[in-house]
Amino acid sequence: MHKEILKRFRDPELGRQMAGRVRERLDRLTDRLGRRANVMEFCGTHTAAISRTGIRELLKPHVHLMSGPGCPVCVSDYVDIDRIIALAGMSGAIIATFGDMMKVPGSRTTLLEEKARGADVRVVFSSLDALAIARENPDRAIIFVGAGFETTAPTAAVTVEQAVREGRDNFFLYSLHKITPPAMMALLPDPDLQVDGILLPGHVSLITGRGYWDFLSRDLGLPGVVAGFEPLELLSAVDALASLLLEERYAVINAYGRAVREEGNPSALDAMARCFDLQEGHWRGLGIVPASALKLKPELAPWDAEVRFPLEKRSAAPPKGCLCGEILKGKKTPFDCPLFASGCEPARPVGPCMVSHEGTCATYYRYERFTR
Amino acid sequence: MHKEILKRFRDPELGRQMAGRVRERLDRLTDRLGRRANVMEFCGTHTAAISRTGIRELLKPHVHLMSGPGCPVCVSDYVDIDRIIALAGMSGAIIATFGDMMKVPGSRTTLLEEKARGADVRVVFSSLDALAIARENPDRAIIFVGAGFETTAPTAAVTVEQAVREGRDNFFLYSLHKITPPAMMALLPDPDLQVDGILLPGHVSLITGRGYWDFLSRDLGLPGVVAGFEPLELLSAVDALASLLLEERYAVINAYGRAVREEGNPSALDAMARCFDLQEGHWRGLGIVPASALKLKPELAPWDAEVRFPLEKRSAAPPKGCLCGEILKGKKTPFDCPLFASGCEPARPVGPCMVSHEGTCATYYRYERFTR
Amino acid sequence: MCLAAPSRITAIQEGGFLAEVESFGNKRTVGLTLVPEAKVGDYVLVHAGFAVQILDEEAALDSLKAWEEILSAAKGGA
Amino acid sequence: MCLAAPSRITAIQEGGFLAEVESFGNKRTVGLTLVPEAKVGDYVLVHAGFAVQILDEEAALDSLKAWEEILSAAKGGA
Amino acid sequence: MPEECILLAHGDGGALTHRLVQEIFLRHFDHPALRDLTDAALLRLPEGRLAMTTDTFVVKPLFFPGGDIGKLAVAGTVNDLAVSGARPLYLTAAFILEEGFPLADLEQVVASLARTASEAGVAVVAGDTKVVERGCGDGVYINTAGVGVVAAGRDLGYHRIMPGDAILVNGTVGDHGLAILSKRAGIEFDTPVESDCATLNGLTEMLLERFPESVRFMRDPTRGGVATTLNEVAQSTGLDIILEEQDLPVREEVQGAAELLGLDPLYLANEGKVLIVAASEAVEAILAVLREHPLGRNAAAIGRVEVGTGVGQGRVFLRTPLGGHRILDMLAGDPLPRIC
Amino acid sequence: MPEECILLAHGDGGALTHRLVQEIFLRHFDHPALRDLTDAALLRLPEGRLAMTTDTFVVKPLFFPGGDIGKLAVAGTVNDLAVSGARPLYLTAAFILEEGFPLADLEQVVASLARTASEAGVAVVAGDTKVVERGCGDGVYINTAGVGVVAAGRDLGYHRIMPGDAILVNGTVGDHGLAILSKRAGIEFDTPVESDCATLNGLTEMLLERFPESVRFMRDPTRGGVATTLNEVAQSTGLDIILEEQDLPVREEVQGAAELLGLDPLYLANEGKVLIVAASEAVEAILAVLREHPLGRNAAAIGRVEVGTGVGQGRVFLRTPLGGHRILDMLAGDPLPRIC
Ligand code: SF4
Ligand code: SF4
Ligand SMILES: [Mg+2]
Ligand SMILES: [Mg+2]
Ligand SMILES: [Mg+2]
Ligand SMILES: [Mg+2]
Ligand SMILES: [Mg+2]
Ligand SMILES: [Mg+2]
Ligand SMILES: [Mg+2]
Ligand SMILES: [Mg+2]
Ligand SMILES: [Mg+2]
Ligand SMILES: [Mg+2]
Repeated sequence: MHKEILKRFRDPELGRQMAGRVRERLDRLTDRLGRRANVMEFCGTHTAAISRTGIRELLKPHVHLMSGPGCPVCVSDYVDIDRIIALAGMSGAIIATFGDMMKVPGSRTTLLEEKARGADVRVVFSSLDALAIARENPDRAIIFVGAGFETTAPTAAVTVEQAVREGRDNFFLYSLHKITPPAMMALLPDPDLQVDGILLPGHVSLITGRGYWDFLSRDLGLPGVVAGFEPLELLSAVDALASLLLEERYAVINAYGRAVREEGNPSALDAMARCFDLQEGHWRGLGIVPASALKLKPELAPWDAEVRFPLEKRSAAPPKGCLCGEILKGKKTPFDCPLFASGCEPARPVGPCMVSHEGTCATYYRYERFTR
Repeated sequence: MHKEILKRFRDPELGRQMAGRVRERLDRLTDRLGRRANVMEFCGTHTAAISRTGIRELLKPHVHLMSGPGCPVCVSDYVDIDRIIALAGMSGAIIATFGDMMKVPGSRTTLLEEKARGADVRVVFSSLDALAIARENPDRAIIFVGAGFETTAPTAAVTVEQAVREGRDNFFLYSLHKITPPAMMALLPDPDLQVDGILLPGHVSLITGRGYWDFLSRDLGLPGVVAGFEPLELLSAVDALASLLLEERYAVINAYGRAVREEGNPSALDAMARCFDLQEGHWRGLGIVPASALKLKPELAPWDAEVRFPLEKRSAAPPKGCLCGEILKGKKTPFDCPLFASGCEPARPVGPCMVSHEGTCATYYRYERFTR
Repeated sequence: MCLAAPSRITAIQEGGFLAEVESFGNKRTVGLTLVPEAKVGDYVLVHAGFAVQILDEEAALDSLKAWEEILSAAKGGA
Repeated sequence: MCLAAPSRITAIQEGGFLAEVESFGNKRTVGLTLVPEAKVGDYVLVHAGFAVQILDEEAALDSLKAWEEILSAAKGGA
Repeated sequence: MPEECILLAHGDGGALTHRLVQEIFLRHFDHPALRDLTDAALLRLPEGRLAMTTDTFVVKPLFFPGGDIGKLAVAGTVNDLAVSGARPLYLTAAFILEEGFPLADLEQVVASLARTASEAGVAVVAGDTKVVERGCGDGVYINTAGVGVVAAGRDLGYHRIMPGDAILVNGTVGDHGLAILSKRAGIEFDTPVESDCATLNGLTEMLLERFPESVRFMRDPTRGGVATTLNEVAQSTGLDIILEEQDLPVREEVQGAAELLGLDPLYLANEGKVLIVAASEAVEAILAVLREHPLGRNAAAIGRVEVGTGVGQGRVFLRTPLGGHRILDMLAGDPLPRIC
Repeated sequence: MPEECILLAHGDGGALTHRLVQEIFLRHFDHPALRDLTDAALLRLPEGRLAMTTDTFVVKPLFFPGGDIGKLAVAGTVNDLAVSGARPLYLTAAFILEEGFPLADLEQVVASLARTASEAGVAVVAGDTKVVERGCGDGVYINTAGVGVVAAGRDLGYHRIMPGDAILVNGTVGDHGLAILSKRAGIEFDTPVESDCATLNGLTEMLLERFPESVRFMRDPTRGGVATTLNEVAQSTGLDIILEEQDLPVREEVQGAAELLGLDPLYLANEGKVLIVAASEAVEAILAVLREHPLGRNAAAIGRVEVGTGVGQGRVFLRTPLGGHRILDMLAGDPLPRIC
């Protein structure tokens, strides 16, 4: 059933018609603004989907689709990566994390290289897998490095709760989880950016609900559209955003109705509220953003890797020449970086934006490095 | 210097002359006895050297050189092997032992097979190597399986003393060490054997001294000659034994003067006395022999694997058809065993005598299976 | 990273902690704690080993209908 | 198992616990605890990683001389 | 009695090695060149140029839906010869066994290897066995080297690829990679997808006989998938390649599972696929012939060759259903399991 | 910056694999057949029968006195071809790299392999690289397969061995095995002994040209040593072989070390030795020629072939200096290190 729906959402004929309509509407908007509209996709998965489907290229003359800081791997700070690498060196420790985290450069090396040199670092697809490793290795410390925004944080939360229920004392969460609105608030008012509207992250919104984003219109006067990921969903979201802008209606609307509810997922929101406190967070590129990082509550300290294995926080400089910071802010594109595709590439990334499948540099490298 | 001496000891011309003299003397003895003399080499290293140099074949018409129970691997009991294999299965344990022990069949399997299936079993050339493994793996229990007679037991003793000095609490000795005289006393009076004289183990005698063997002439009325291992030493020892028998002088003499002293090695004897008590020992083939096994003294119990990891002693039957017991007693030769070279071979031994390089069955298999 | 794929719940394990889901013939086990209200037959989005939301087919069909109407209107209008 | 090979002591380590020995150009380290009286230049028999006895060259040469005498006597006598 | 397994002594060249060779290897391989266990096989070759290739197989798991490492070890090498235009004739097979590997599993692998070789009409003429300590291997690794003969006059190669040529493939892409992935520790999912592992020499020989002129070049898109293989072609020729995303044959189950895992089927390995560069005017005829072969039922034309920017600069683009273009790059460091 | 090492991605067939191949392998191997990185090398062969062989090298340590795994990987395969009477021509080289293996070590191994091949006059024409997880390999394993051509009329083989023939060897035995053993973890001793690792094709070619009739058979006594190799000859021919212990060339240092460890040099591996079965009347002439060759200075006649008891029943005996006989059996399960 859903199979058929997905097929329609990918229908090339419908897509080409929709693209035509969007282009026409965007051109009206360009006329109105006297320049192409600046639309930021906050979410890395959107960045990747827009490139992969060719939509960025198709719409380029009509709208500037800017990529935002919405890749949780990319915004992880050197300081945290260095600390996790240090934990990987502890005798008996097993680091479990998502594949993308493996290649994120710390100040000297990556988890991938440390693994090659003998550290026990395992790629998992779920925090549940990390918990299973902890069950199988009761004598070893399993540190799950959780990264991700509101979509992923609840999965880590319920896994920690499961560890508590099982009385599992060798499972620890190193939480790099972050929430998105503070970063938006830190970023969007920047006058250099001139963002006209936002494509809002569809999968974050699954959890948070549409209403979560009302601060955009309320506090910043910006329109936003919660977007899905299929070609037609992406195009219709851009279309909706263009309509809002043409109508000068700076509201937040939901164009991903099959998945996103007004109120989000209350169970998931509850789990986050039960397990996490908000603290200031280190965002690569954005620096310290207040109340943006999800850290385990004090009562969960026995399962908190940062509490259990305290390490000095040494600051480290980002690699010379890397523009990740500016790119995460949407102020520069990868093409502005002198290292892009010449010294920095997915196989040997310099900055984190070249690491994740959804990193802006990696996406542009993979899909848009050359044009035809 | 010693190099030149060794060369002379192996000189083929001198050897052939000596062999001629020995044969002549043995023939006189045969005349006297009305049959070939029965001379038992107690020591497995002698068994191997006599076969390897071709001396057994050369002297066969003139003397019956019988192989005794003098291979410490061969006389290790199933019960002990099974227990060591059980210890190998303990989580985190490392078994360290001499190469020959690896293939000794327990009642179901060997250390070698258990290693292939994942047990951590390491071949060492010295108890010192096992202690080094213990130093490198402070979190794991290293069980050194010591096997050997008076030559080897002192090396295990001083290693345990070194572990005590270092305060090393993860090093344990599983002592299969045994002393030789009780086995001789249990074996030689057997009227089936008709032993006329003994070639005494040269390397045991390094430690014990010649005087150690006086009980043979005193209690059993048997002559003995402490023999070395080079061709000329072996031949001259047989020659000396023939002379004693011809002269009806049932004394114990030393024909390995370059290595064996009257009093042996007092430092080594002291070390044994400090560390070991004599207990009854399980000898494969001979059964239980009182006061023949060297076990750590009660004050060294923390380093005694048998005390530290107590296991039930289950008895197990020897493999069907294996004549090891009779062969160890010198009553049968490997050629009497229906499994010899047909079902039992060094690559897949059935009984322990086929395991050790010095095991009687292995030696005969290797060097004397066919004759030319 | 924030990938989420639609799958159909084919079985819910005792306790409701885990469910078996199926997607184009591929089956796997996912955590169900975050959508306790889900039942066998529901389509869910799966992220990082957990079902994170139940899909609303009606809403999906509504979207499709809306697009088709818009586009045919546009064509008609063109 | 009860193999013992002759080697020459080339150096004794501090404390006298270990010694370096040499045999036909091959060098290794062995325990010296069991022959505390051994000194550099001595030939020792090495067993299971320990020097277990000092070799007596004079006795060796005596043996050789004795054999040679016996054999030449036998020859002379034959 | 505990299950019999590989001991270190099976690899020392002595009695146990000989027994292993006799009881397992020679029972399944019976070429006269092997029976004597000499140092090298002596063989007669037909006329033509010699083709020679090698591959080591380290796939994990050893047994997977649609095949096993033994079948793969033959298919991989036979296919490398076949896509080079050669008739594969002789293989060598060299095993690295890990201490503790069950003899029963070894026998199963060897039997599969022998069966696949015999079905493909190639003979295993030389072999080798090594045993490594536990923890220095992973059950069994197999190297096969193969030789074949390229008939006189046959000429395939980069130099024959021209702008305007079409790119064809003999069936669905990504099946092998996905089947392996589904068995990877830490991912494990149930999938109806089976590896496409197969020997292609029958199919390629037929193609080359029927279309000696129109077939310009062939290559099997194994590790790195179609995307990586086509990038190699583009870089070596300096030509660009444009694939039509809509025309790519991808099983629905493969597409679905790839999306679950965030992967692209174009980067998944194939072990029974060949990419064919052919003159565009022959495309329909070739497709018709391919589709009659059991290994070509889902054959499709998937793209074309265009003028590019010179050797080392050739690029591969994908035209999306919406009409946009994007780069199709080489695989770059994904944490994938061992697929061949 | 930490030392660069092998990552799993070096084996995924993508960008890092390509870089590794370009920067390390192709820098050292430059046969035209390799440069294109096609699926198979296409080669021209001279007249004669094709000889084909394979061996995998898993030696530990990788670098040992007198050689390294790269040199060994060429010598082992070249020698198997050479002793078969073939002129070795082409090699394939396939690497299994363990995650974490230092790139600098890899380059050293590859350079040594390339150098040895070029000195032996053989070309590496095809290759493969796989990367396995840490703990599933041991630094690097190398498989080489080789082909050569046996000139028309040349005929070596078991069938040519006759009672009365002499057994010769081109130098001291046991050197390689002992050199490796001395570096084995847990044994480690200092020894002046170096591996004899060398390519023998120059020497064998010379012998076969000078003594086309008298040389009946050759074999390289590698794993399992002289004893095991001669047992294979005895069993395959059904003839007995009698060695003279006194005539065996064994370095004093090897003999001494073997005694320390309770081993017999006749079971230790050699990697630059050939056992030659030759007509007895030619022994002196052959020895004279051998001793003029740098790899034959210590050549010796060590035994003879005698009538035996039939195929599968042939035996090897050793006559001791005292005049006694003893069996010289195959190696049987000694706990030896990986020597090749
Ligand atoms: S291309 Fe690389 S170096 Fe440049 S901004 Fe992106 S990640 Fe940083
Ligand atoms: S040949 Fe084997 S079965 Fe027979 S007595 Fe000897 S060890 Fe036992
Ligand atoms: Mg060979
Ligand atoms: Mg290949
Ligand atoms: Mg291949
Ligand atoms: Mg081989
Ligand atoms: Mg393993
Ligand atoms: Mg290929
Ligand atoms: Mg070979
Ligand atoms: Mg070889
Ligand atoms: Mg390959
Ligand atoms: Mg290793």
